[in-house]
Amino acid sequence: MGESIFEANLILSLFLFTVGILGVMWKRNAISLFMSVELMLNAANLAFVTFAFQHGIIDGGILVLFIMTVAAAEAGVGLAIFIALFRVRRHLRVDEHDMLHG
Amino acid sequence: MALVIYYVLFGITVLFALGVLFNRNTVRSAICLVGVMAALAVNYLIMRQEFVAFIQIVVYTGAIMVLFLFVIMLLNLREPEVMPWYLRKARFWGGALSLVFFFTLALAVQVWTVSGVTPGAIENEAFIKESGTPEVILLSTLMITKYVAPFILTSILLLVAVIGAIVMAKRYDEDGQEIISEEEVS
Amino acid sequence: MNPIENIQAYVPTSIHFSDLLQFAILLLGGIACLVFDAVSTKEVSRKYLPMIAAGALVMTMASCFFNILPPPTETFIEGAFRSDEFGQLGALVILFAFLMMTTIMPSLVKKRNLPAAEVYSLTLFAAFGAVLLAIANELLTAFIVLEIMSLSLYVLIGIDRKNAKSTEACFKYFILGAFASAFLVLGIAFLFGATHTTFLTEMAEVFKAGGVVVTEAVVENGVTIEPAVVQALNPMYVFLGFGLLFVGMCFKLTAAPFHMYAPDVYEGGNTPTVMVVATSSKVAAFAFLLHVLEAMSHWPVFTQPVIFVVGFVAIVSMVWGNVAALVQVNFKRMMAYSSIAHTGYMLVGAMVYIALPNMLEGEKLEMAMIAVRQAILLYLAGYTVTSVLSFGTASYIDGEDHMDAYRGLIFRKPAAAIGMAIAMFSLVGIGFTPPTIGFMGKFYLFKEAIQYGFVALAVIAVLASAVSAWYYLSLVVKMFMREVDDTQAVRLAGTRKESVKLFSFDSMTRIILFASSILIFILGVFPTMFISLGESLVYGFTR
Amino acid sequence: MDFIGLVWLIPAIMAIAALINGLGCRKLGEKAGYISVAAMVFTFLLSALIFFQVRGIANEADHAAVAAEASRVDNPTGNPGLVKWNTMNAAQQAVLRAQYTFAPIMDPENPMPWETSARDGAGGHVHLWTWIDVPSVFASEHDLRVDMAFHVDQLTAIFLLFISFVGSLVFIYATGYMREDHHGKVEIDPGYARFFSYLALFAASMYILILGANFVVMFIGWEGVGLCSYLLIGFFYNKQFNEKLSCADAGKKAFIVNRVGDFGLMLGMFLIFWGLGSLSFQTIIHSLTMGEVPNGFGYSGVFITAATLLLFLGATGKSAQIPLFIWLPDAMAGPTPVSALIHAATMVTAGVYMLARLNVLYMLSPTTLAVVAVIGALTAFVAAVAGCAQRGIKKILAYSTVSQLGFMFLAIGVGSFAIGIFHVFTHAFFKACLFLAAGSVIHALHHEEDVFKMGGLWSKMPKTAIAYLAATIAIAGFFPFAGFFSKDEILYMVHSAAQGDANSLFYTTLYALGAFTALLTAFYMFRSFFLTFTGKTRMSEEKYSHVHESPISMSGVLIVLAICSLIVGWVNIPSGLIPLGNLNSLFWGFLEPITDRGAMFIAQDIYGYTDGKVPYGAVVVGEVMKDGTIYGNYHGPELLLAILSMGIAAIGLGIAWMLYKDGNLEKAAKLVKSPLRPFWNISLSAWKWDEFYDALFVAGSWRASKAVLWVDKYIVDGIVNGSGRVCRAAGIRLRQMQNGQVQVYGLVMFIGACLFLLYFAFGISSFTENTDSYSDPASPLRDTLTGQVENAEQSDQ
Repeated sequence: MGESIFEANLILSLFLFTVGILGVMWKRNAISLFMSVELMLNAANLAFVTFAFQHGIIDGGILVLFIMTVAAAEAGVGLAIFIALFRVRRHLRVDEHDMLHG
Repeated sequence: MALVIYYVLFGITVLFALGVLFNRNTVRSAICLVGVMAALAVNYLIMRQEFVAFIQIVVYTGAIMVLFLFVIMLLNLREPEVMPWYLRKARFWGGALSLVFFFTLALAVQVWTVSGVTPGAIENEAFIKESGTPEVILLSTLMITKYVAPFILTSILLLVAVIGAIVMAKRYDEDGQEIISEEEVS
Repeated sequence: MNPIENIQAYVPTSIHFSDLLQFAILLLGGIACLVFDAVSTKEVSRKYLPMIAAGALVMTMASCFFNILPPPTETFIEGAFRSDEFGQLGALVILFAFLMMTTIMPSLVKKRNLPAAEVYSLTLFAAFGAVLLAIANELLTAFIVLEIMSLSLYVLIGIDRKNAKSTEACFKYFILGAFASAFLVLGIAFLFGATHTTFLTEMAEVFKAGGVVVTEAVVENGVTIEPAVVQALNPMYVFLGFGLLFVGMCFKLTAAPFHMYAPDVYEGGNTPTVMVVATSSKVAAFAFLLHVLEAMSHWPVFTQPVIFVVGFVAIVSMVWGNVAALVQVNFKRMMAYSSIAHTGYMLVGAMVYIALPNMLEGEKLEMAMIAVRQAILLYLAGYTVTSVLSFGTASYIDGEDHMDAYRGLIFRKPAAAIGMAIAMFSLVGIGFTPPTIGFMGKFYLFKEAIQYGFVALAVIAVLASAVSAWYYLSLVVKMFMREVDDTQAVRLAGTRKESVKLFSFDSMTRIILFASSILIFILGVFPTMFISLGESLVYGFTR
Repeated sequence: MDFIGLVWLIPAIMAIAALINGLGCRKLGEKAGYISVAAMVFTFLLSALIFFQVRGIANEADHAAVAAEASRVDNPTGNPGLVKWNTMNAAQQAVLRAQYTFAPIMDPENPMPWETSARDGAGGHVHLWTWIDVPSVFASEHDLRVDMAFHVDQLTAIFLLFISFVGSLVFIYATGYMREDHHGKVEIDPGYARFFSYLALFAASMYILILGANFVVMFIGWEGVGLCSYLLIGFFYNKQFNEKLSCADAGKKAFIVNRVGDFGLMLGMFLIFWGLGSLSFQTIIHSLTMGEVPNGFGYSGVFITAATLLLFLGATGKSAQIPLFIWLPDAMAGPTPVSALIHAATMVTAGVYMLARLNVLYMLSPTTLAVVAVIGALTAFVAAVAGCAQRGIKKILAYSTVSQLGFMFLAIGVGSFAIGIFHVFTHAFFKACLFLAAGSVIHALHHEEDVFKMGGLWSKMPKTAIAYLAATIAIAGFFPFAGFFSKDEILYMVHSAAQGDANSLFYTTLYALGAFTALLTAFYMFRSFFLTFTGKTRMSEEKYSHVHESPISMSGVLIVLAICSLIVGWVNIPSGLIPLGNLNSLFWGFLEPITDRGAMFIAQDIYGYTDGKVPYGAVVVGEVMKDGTIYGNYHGPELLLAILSMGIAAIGLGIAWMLYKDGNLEKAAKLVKSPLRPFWNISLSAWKWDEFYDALFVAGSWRASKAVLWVDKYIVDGIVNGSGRVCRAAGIRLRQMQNGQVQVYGLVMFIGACLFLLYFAFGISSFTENTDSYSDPASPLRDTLTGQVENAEQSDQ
């Protein structure tokens, strides 16, 4: 069954990635937007694991672990930034944060 | 049988992903994301990456998403209702382009992918099964040998993240008073 | 070999952490800042933390001269790092901007009441990330150090949390940065899928062989069996992987059209951090991009399409940056677009770099690649020094970035005005500014482009920089040939009654600003000195 | 002591002075002037030492040549065409001297010693560092190597000497001029230090220009003087210069006009590098004289002509020749010391210097030389005519500068580079004197420049008047003042050139034009003198009573320069005029090894001309040389010509005397209404040259656009002023795109990513097909893989 899973998983990965991109463009709440970025990272993880599975190299697993750590670190900082933004502006609607432009 | 399970899982993942995208309620959207991550964990199990699947559950659903939900609840967020016209336009073009993007790349990957696992993979898999070495031992060995540099640097990354998160999230002044900026007042 | 045997047979060969000792100083300094802050009062830590930070940076810079890193032919820390020109000379350039940042920061920390310990420790961590990114030879390591640098810079951009603009800049930088790093990670995944490795050195072998190979030839019964291709390179994965990775890198390089965050972040962020974002992160990202390109350019299929893509990005960056800069009225926004344009010029060099393996062979190829790397590094060094000078001087004019705030600066702060004028002339870099590094950098870069047949691109670059003369020189004219116009400045400053106030710097900042303005000329008249310094540091010889 | 090795100190010290003054703008005040003067005087002293050292080397080289020839005669296997030194004629001696002065340079065994040693033996090549070093990867291309190197030889030594001398005097003068005297209270302008900073920077650039051993270093100086000129002309940037231009505009005009010339210069440089593979003057000259030149770079070659013409275009920009002379009269917007130093004595001579430096190159192209001669003569004439009716005293002097520069180019155009340089030399003194005297008058009259509102100043400011008179006599060319010797020699050279068969008419015309210009020169210069200093004053009584002599820092300088205007011509008295034996033609003899190398090369190598006396002025005329008979013994009627030109000048003086001696404008006005009116109009409007350019470039394009109606609207207009507008409009569009929406930014990023990824995805099959060395590894592998997988599955079952 390996072959079918492999192809399907790659396409699933691309799909999740695309949904993540769409989320970044469509979601209008900073946290939802950032969740979409997490989705994109998950898509990349899936691709890693799939490739590792296909080629029988376990390095993929390690890479995924590291990427998860990075995602966690990014999430921590990101949410802190959102809190700081919320404190200043009292909302997180991304389309209203357009003080800097031009 | 395994294939059937896999395709059901595939469908669930897609549905949850779309749920993340289309749910207006932020909390629901976050829960859909948890669903995606859990489904991916099962997917990893199918691909015999038990440890990674386990970590996926623990780190993503257990830690990151809880953090997300916590912040969402804390700030009491909702998707806004009205939308400016230019954003509508950007949304439309973004959506159209995404479709093109996804279908082209999926097709290209489909066409260019050499089906099937490599012979080495089958051999390796068999060998791992025979020797009975747990995957986690392999991973940890690799982690402190081949991938020692990322391993160490990750710790520094976490340190940076901790400092950064603290500095951004802690309250402004010693007296604990929030100050709204002059610019906003004006 | 099966994976278990593989791992069991794995003998760690090159884990000598002492190789990274010089950069660990930064780390220790960062932690020292935190510890010091914990045990001292606010005033004391505000006074001494900059010294600790600057001390760590200066020590690292000094240690860069002692040739600690292994030569470019060797990798170290299990192949995760490999140093070339960017390792020691580039680190100097990167750290120079950080040093400048630590010297300007104290006045800002005091004025805006910022948390000192975090500011300086994050500065040092960002420096650590940047210098390691410049020598990273493994994609995941690169990603992690990139994140170390980026997370620190995100926070530093928004460190002034009471300021709505600053926080918004931080938010935009963060969201788009995370978006770009997701592209980067997927790119790494696809490259991993194509080559079975994330180590660039091994990847280069795979590209040379056209697929994953058994690395050693086997001799059986006196017959040599050539290394066999067990998994051919899948071009789709490679191109997809490279494309996604390139998106991520272009974000860090502020190359158009991935630059959209830059003007907003530059405007909103505090000037010293913006200075670092504009220079150091760019140097580091360029170093890494060149590593990647070097590994991949061994694959003949790769060259033509990637030249096209990189050339496209270069042209778009040059045109977009320069044209958009024409209409800017905010100094920092203008500098953002100018930085985009300069990335465009440097990408011309990167493009030449890819094209080389198809044109030359053997030793000549090596020499040519070194020459192109040196040209890019020279340009980056020049850009860094010039930006340090211009942003540093801009810090004199506190909080008001409108270009009209610079009117008649010569009458108020002649030294600042002259420094800024030198920086602007250097940034123009063509025509009548020969003894500046801006000119020499462009000269070396475009010379490489013309030599290898990219004449059209060089012409576009020269035309684009001719356009740039307009906005750079208009600032000079504002400073030298217009009267101080306080009413105008007051109107622009809005609520601020006291019009445009001027910061007074401490002596360290003055010294560095003076040094950078001298450096602009020194690098301009002795570019060969810089290059031979790099050669003696990296290769251990001088021409 | 080796002073030549210290030559880098000269520009360095001026740059340091400029830096100190620039940085200490607000605090230094009056000290700024003293710093600059001290630096300049220091450079003068060093220049003098260098000059004497160079002269010593040249003398030694002469002796070495004598010794070498003596030994060579004893050896019959030597060059049989050469005879003993004492029996050789001047031309042969000069050839030898050139060879021995720069023996290492001419040594074919060691072709480029100046690039390897810091300083070669006889000449003065001071190599500081290698500036640009780009080795060529492809064998077919030249290595680009530019050294930061200075070259000191006779030509440089002369330039250093007079620039530093005149410069020192002007700096001293400027310390007095730039301070405003308000009722005994000295006020220091806030721009005082800035002014001296610019002046010092200018001096540094000028030194770099003349010292540079290659085109690039020279170009730095070239641009540097241009930039300083721009800054200094626009120094009073908020003042109005005339009804059309503000001072800042005048500066801009100079800058733009010079850009045109610089463009030509750069193209010429590229052409030379492309053809000869080097930018170093010595290497170029070496490879030309050694005959190692590619096609088109030989005698009368296409490329040599193109390159020399383009370089000459650069020279016309800097040295204010037709068609680019229009900036110089407007450059008088700057403070008067600036006019004296930059626009009379030094910067404008850069073009002459460059041509003299490259004389070998120019001698290879008779076409270019003819063009240079015509442009020179025409400029001299046109500017002299324009000078006749001007009212502004500085304007008159500006046109006279242009006119004298024309004379210099005329000299070069007939191949007598040394005489061109000699005129540069004398002109520097008397023109500086004139300008500074005018400045003294202007200063005393509180910025009144109109000569019609002056008169009768002799009694009020006698020192200034005497200085002005001395310089006027010099420029008009009366014996024994400096101008006589240089200008007369130029006319003599042109006359010599006219002795050929083929181009006799051409050169005779040039001679006539030159002679007539000399008449005009005498006329307009004495006119300005009479109008300013003699007769009855035309000022108000009150103003007239306030006029007083300038302070000693100014008038002292004037007296020194006046004496110089008298005596500096005596260094080059031709033997045809006054036979003085060894003292004849000192200047020319000194410069000969450098400036006449081209002529000697042409004479020897192109025409095989080895005996007889060659008036170098005539060598240029290739046709003349071919038959080789006429010129062997030509000695022009030098004395006769000198008397003739004196007579011409006297006519000019006489006319001016008649019309203006008593300060009465009536007579002149009557004359203007008479048949001379067209001439007067032409002169007054300076040939309407500015208007002509306006019409050509502004109105002309307008009319053309009207004629071609819609094409114009979209193309001509679009190109002329549209490109900038298009850029701005595009910028505004891009600015609107930057609307602050983070999601729009994300979209733009995504579009960018899509562009590459879709390009890769769609193009991938063509990439792999198009590469020869790549055969799709996927397809065979796919087969083997499927086979193996099938096998594996079978075995599973």
